[in-house]
Amino acid sequence: MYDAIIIGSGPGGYAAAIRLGQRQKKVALIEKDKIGGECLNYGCIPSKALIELANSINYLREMPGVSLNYSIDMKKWQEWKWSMINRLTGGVETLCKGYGVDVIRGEAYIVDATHVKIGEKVIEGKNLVIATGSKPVRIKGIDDVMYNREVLDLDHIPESTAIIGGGYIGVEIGTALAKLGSKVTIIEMMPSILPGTDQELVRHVERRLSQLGVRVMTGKKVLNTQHGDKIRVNMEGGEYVEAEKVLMTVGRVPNTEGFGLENLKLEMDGRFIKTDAHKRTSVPNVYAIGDVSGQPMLAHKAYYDADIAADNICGMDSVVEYRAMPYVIYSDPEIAYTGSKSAKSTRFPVAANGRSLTMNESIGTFNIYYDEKGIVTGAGLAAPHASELISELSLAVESGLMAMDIGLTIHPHPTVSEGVKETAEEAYGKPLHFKI
Amino acid sequence: MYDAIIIGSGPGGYAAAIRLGQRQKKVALIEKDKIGGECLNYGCIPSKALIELANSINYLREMPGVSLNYSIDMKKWQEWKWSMINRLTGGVETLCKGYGVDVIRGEAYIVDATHVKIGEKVIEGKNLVIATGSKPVRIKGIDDVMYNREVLDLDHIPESTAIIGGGYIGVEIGTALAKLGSKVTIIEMMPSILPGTDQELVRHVERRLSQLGVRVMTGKKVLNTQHGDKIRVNMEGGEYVEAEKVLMTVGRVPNTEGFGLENLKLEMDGRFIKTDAHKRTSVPNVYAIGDVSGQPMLAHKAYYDADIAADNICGMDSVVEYRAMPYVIYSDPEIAYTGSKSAKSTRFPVAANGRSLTMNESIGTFNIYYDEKGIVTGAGLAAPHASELISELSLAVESGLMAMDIGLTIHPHPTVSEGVKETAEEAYGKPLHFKI
Amino acid sequence: QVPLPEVSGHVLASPAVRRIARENGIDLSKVGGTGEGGRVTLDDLERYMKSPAPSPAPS
Ligand SMILES: Cc1cc2nc3c(=O)[nH]c(=O)nc-3n(C[C@H](O)[C@H](O)[C@H](O)COP(=O)(O)OP(=O)(O)OC[C@H]3O[C@@H](n4cnc5c(N)ncnc54)[C@H](O)[C@@H]3O)c2cc1C
Ligand SMILES: Cc1cc2nc3c(=O)[nH]c(=O)nc-3n(C[C@H](O)[C@H](O)[C@H](O)COP(=O)(O)OP(=O)(O)OC[C@H]3O[C@@H](n4cnc5c(N)ncnc54)[C@H](O)[C@@H]3O)c2cc1C
Repeated sequence: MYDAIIIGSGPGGYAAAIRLGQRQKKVALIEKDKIGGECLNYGCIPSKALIELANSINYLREMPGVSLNYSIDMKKWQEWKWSMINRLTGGVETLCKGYGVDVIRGEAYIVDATHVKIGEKVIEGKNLVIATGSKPVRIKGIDDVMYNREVLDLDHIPESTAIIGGGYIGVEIGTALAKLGSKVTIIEMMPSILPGTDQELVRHVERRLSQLGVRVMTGKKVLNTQHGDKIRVNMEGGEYVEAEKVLMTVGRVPNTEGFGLENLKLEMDGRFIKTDAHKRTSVPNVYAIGDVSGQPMLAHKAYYDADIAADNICGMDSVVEYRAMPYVIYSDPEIAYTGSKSAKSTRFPVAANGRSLTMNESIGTFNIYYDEKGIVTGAGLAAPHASELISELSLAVESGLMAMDIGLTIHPHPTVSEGVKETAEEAYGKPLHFKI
Repeated sequence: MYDAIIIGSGPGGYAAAIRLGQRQKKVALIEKDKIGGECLNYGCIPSKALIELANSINYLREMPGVSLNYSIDMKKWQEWKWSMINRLTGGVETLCKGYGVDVIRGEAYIVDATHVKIGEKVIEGKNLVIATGSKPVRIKGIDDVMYNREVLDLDHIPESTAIIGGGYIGVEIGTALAKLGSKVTIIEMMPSILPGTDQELVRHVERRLSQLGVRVMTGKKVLNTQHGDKIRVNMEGGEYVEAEKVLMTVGRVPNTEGFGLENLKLEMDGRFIKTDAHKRTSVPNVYAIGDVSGQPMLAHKAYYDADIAADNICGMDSVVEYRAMPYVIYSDPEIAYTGSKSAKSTRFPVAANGRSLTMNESIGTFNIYYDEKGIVTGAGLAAPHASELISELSLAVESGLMAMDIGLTIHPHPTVSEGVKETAEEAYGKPLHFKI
Repeated sequence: QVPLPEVSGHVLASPAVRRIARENGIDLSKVGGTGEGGRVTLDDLERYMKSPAPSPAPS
């Protein structure tokens, strides 16, 4: 009898397993594919490795004085990538085992709230944690396309790539492929790429995409694909794009079918499993965490969910209660935002930040939101290293700090973080390096 | 009659000018060389541009699958560098003028506390701010060497470089030159490079330097140099090193001579001008800020001094009062530390941070110091992007936050900042990705 | 993706203070904050836990 059975070993599942193992709970972690889930194997980790490679190449190509001749043996690079991933996922598995977790390979099938079958074997648990993640949306008629797994496993850089869907995954990978020499077209149905993200931040990315020669087509609905010499992507209205490879990234849907979930008769929330603030489903002792349990479908949200579920399984009354959920997009420039908007805001341009200029970067903005008392409620950045900078702002939001707390803290020179400081200064005074 | 005369337009001087101008004070800013001082023209900014270039080259050279053939026309690169610097310094000058500052070119000579001569012209001011910065230590007999200006203006990468002095400037530039293909030897008199920096952090840099083929000689006193085919650096005990170029970076001394400073009969503090917590010297209405006024000789400390002096000149009673002075070294990995050590500390290895692995980086550590109540007092990082990460920790120290505040704040995945979060977690619980 | 939502009112306190209060069954809105903007600090919470201010409604 396990204290908890966890289905799926992505960021949600493996984190829950480790957190429970750390508190001496007896846990079974079931995975049908690779430990680490979508994120470590086919998502966050490999995409950032590819982006890092592309950024270096492109930085050197754009740098005056540098003559660059390079070739990339993508097969060899993929070997490196997988060895890097295996180091990570191997580490996760070792950690799980170190905390006494039984890692079971195989497809889980839910019999009832306390029984799960893996092949012929049935195991029993007091609690059940569903962490089955998500998969890409597929559309009939749009065939011969790559999804995130295939594009991240490419054995060569396609001469041309059409990307259906200009969400963060499409933009991240599209930018990287363009920097690596592919002729990229991004096709988005909405009026703008990165729908849902502040247009004030997105426009910097649009500008950069156009510099990089990426063709962005917005407000275009894709009807189907046709396989010829190249692949042809047909849009409503008769327009089409031809490309060697087509990547489909129009969204992700939770994995809720084919593993007996229906036997639990859980309440749903659209396609997601409905959970309360404790990450409990409508059935006692059944939890759902990560992508399967609702937006935002992000790895650090899965980690957070895992902490909450593990606490509750251990008898602690923990609830989802954050004031700052960070979003990061590894576009060029990187976009990161956190917290919430407010009546007041300040702005500082990346072009006025010395450290950015030393990187040959000058596109982007720092925005901080604060209330009448000067307390920081959120921030939005489009800047080099925005992904790393956003946590100072999340900490400020979570802790109820004032913009002045950030502005009076000495930030080292020369760093991009000085841009954050100067943006904060504008909330109560004037920044040093920018005059409105 | 000016409200203030400022001598020197480095980070100290120009920031004081802008801060005073922002409050409608009438200011004269005198500069004999280039606006922006040592930092923007010959220090922080160009060194970081060179390091960025070197890092990209080296990352690609070390990346499996990538075949790299490149050449760098350093003359063209220097043109880019200077255009980038001119954009920054031009921006600073425009800002100064926008705030009504008179920017005066020429060498200032102090007549008395209220009168300064530039050539034949004498100007009068109610307050005098000395921001003359510092210059490299020179030693008789050690000739034919480059200092920071010359090395940052190189028109080619030397086949071999000997660096006398393993402080942060020597290590930063030595690492960059090595990555750009020079055979580098660093000679340090003390038992270790980066004297004064926590050895716990330094050892990661030593390890990386050795991977990069940099020869590090410690405990060696240099006697003199001899010019032959190459330059020969002779050490005590008969040892010597030969190299195409020699860089001398054994420290910096404040600029206190040759401009009439003696006429003020200021109290000194060793070679520095002595100042109180208001950045006032021993003579009324005379302030000293930046490198000339004491350690640490860092640009962000000069900015901070400028704020304090400007406040006091404007009649506000501001004093030097920080809990977290950040130090950043752009070594490989970057080192950054802030605040102070404490009885308790936690540690997390860079090798357990996913984002670092995607960059092909795994050397380094995150350390956080905290007191019995769990309040963060300081941190030391040797990690990718440590320079950008340290500000979250400075903010925590300045604001009296607990390690738990950092640990409970959601940090986005995948980022190096997750390493900071996990280090904090160890102060009250357990990190997710590391088991001691 | 979800855009930045508009902000709503809540007790200002750092995550650790919120967590410690919750673990001890303390309603933070009853603890007077002495920090900037009425922020409840760790000291405020500890003081309250030692001698809860006379509050009208016992929980
Ligand atoms: C290309 C790409 C890039 C991304 N980049 C980022 C990023 O930079 N930052 C970020 O925060 N997020 C990113 N994401 C999203 C992130 O990957 C997900 O939010 C995260 O993986 C969700 O974790 P999870 O644990 O809920 O599910 P998953 O990681 O999807 O893991 C679910 C696991 O469950 C297993 N499973 C499913 N059903 C069963 C069953 N019946 N039996 C056994 N095992 C089962 C699956 O095999 C899988 O391993 C990215 C996603 C993609 C596709
Ligand atoms: C290679 C190198 C790298 C560095 N990297 C960093 C870093 O990454 N981060 C960091 O924080 N610090 C760094 N520093 C240190 C930083 O440059 C100094 O701390 C900073 O420049 C100090 O600013 P300042 O205003 O006191 O003086 P300075 O920048 O030295 O400026 C003084 C100015 O005064 C002028 N002047 C002097 N006398 C007169 C006179 N009589 N009349 C008119 N003008 C006069 C000079 O011409 C000069 O322009 C670096 C230094 C070097 C050399």
